[in-house]
Amino acid sequence: MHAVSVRTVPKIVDLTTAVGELVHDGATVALEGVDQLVPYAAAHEIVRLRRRRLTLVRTASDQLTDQLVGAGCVDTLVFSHIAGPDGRPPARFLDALGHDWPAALRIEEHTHPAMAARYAAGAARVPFAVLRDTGTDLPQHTPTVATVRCPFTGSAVTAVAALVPDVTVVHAQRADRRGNVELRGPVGLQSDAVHAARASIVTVEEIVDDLEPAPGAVVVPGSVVTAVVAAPGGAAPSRVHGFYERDDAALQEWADVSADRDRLGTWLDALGGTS
Amino acid sequence: MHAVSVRTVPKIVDLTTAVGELVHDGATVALEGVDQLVPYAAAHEIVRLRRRRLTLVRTASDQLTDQLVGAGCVDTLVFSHIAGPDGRPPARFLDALGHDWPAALRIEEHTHPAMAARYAAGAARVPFAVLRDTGTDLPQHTPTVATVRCPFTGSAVTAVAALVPDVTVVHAQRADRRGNVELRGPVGLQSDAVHAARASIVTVEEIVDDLEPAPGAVVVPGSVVTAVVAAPGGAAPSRVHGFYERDDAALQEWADVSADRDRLGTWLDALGGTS
Amino acid sequence: MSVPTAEEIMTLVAARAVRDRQVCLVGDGLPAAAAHLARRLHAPTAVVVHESGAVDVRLRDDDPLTDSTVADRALTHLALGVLYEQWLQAGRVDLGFLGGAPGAQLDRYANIGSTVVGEYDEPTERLPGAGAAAEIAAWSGETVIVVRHRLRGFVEQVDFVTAVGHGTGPLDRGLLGLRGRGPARVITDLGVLEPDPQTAELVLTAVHPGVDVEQVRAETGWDLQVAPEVVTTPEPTDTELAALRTLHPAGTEESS
Amino acid sequence: MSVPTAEEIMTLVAARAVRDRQVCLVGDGLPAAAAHLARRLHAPTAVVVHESGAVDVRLRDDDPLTDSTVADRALTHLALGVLYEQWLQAGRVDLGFLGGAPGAQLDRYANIGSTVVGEYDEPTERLPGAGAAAEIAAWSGETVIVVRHRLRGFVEQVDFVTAVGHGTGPLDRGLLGLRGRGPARVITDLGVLEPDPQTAELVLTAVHPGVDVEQVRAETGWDLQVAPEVVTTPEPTDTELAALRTLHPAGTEESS
Repeated sequence: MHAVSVRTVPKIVDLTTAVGELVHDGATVALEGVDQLVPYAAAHEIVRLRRRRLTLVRTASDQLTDQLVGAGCVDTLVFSHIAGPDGRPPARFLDALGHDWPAALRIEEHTHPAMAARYAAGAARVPFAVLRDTGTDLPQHTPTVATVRCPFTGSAVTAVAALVPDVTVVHAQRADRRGNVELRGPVGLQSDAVHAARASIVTVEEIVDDLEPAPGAVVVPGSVVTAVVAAPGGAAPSRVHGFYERDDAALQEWADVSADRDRLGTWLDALGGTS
Repeated sequence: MHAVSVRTVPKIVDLTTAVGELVHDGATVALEGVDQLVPYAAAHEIVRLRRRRLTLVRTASDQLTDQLVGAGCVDTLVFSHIAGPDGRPPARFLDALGHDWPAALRIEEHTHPAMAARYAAGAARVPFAVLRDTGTDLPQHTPTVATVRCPFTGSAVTAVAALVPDVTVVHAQRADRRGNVELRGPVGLQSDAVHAARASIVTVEEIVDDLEPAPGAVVVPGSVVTAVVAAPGGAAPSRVHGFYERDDAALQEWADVSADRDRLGTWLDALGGTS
Repeated sequence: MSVPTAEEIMTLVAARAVRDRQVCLVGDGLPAAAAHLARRLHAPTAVVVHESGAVDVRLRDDDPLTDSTVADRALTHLALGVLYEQWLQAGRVDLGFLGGAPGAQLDRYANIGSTVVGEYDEPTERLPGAGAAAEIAAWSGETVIVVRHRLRGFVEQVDFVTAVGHGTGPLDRGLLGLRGRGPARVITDLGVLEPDPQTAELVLTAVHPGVDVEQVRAETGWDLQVAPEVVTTPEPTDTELAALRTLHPAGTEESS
Repeated sequence: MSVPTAEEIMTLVAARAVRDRQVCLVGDGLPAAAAHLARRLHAPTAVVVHESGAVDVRLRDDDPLTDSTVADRALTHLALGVLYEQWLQAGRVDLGFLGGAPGAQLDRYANIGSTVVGEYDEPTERLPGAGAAAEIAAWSGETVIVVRHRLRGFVEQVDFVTAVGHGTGPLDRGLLGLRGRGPARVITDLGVLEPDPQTAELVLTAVHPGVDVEQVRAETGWDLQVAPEVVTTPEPTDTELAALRTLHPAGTEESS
């Protein structure tokens, strides 16, 4: 385990600079956010910058995963659930997994609680975390799960390997000028995923002089944030609590694009053309 | 490890009922709260009810520990620091440890982070937690610390045994009538200590119809709280953020009482007489 | 009141499984609707915890069930690590709901396969995966499974055990170190199945209005046991339907 | 401006160790005063984290340093488990302060014994114990130790290693798997000691105004090495003292 290696002062930069400097070919990149605060703008910048051979970590995988896989950015996906708007695994993921298109996709599959524990261990810079065995068949197929004995009770428990992304990317409602970030509404694994990573990018709806956190809000201090990017609408078409609702029509349109290799190509061309 | 065994509906009771029903002779009792929110009223009720042979868990031990030890309630103390107002271990603790007065005292000593990890493991109902070895000599003397190997990296890490108190007692600013609790200001290990325990008692400054938590407040849901007790001033002479400040004169007076076995006896008689 | 849909029947029957004071863990869609419906009908003190981490969500009488209302009416939001470890794994959830992902398998001992059909490395169908289902199944006091009843999904034995129900018989949960009673009932669009107390095998105990037992057998991939007295699910009352439709004012939402 | 007390001198010298942008972890008393003083004087962007979990405490210009102001001016409060694991153990603290508990031992390699004097099971003196000192010493980028300089406490080798400084020499931290530079300086009421870059042994590098080297030797229980050029600590300026006294308006607080 390495200590945290990136200790630059948080800085406010544009999206191309943040992704360009911090997301490298071959890197392990976590993009987190479930249902709300899905960091789509950052993901699309990764596509535009044509990053390749990424290990993508996305616990609750969805159309963001599907787009990055379909664009050929990903060679390994670490996840615990993957579904599009119809509840089924989306088409680009299935095409990569089943037909190596546009490239072969390896998967490393866990449960949500195992992923949470892996981030927590990574954030604490210990090599593994301990869970109770549920009897699921997953450990037979996932090398980052093992059994250890408790040195006190002798009982067998499940160990999962720590997860330390090279960079974690999340979206939030707002940041202040010093890089402190506030997330409102249901927040998934974002805080642990940011703390676990060697570097982090936070895209936000707005940058303010001073945060005035709401009750129950999660505040991520600026000293664990590498780069802050003003990206209003950066989680659309997902939801941002207090800003906008989920756009089901847009998500369905993406599902239609995903269903067809050619339509995806057109969509990617259009996306790339904006850079 | 047992699953949580007490699942009674949180109820609002008086202090004598709560302590009387939930703190038994021989039990493992955690009383947490550092600097502020120290649950003195509950501790004094334990003294009044003459509970004996307790394993007292108090991470940052202080005069509360000293009083329970001096009153003869405790046979084992689990802690990671102990100091009175002068920064030294208080007199009743030293008398019990060094001279078996009023009874012999066993100690189980950790560091603050190890205690935090032990509560977290207890709260998760796993048998141990993992930390990095700091090189301190403590593990040579504390049987609830051991070394385990990471099954993924082969590296040695420190394991600490889970801590599951029979009951955890904390003080908070307020609760609602359903037993939901809000803590404001710096909060130590209270939430994990409550979740780790088989039962919990929360004394509060006030009971309100509905909580309106402040930004940054910690909310403990009623379903993990066994008993709520209205005890205004229940943390005095320690501090309660938003209610009252620390009373240094009273703490010094207690230190003077603690210095002398006879004065302690008088103090205990006076305390007992109020029940 | 218009005729209830199959989804509405399933939601109402699921709601009846929720009892007062229970801590219920629900995912979005049907389970969330069932739990909040129960709070409006017969279990006002049920504590609804969403998989998003929203704890003790108390919708007001006219609130629809949306992401916004759930977030706004929550007592607090737990970090997911706390939800998974200190609530679910620690045994603080009394009642957990498990949904059938589209294409998922369920077997005669109520084990769930929502990872793959076929071999893991060469699946005939790739499914969404575990999410938190393995832990909900393992650590809840009891679980209720809500799933569409189709021959393809109701199999003798799941190809991949994503979440353990009753394993291969009544002793398995104990041997595996799991907590609670396991699946207490399986609610489908055709009826209700419950484990036999002796064998832990699922037995058909109720059919919904207009469904007959043979229809259920025909959609079940094993020799389905049928209770001596199969009851017919009571028709939803107008009160129940009205309450449900207040939660979904735009009409019934498809979910699974 | 009245003559500075020994406590004030120690605080001011400790404050000079704080640099801009550093994440500083401080306990109550002198370390907290030093860090907040540094923010007022020369390190306005230092991020002060209190052992209570209060993160990025930015006192306003006239705020005294009290429990209330620290709580109210914090950006947020971390759960202690997060502070210990995700900040301290993870290596996010650049500068950690270690105080000498009353009666604590410090040895020639800046190891700290604050658990017992003598044998653990039969101590000649029982001390307060570790708190978070072992972890602050192990995982901070560097540490500053602030302690009164008395013969009793400055020993050849601590009886009990509560917190590792430089172990028994310059390679030990690496061999033990510890992070950072370890103790960068020891600030006492007599002067300042720093580890020799070759041997890691503490060397006297400065004396406070009015203190001579022999006085320091007399209070040190080993053959104290002295730097070729021992500097004399600059007298506190009026600006420094005024800033410090704004933090403690009722006069200097005793702390350790």
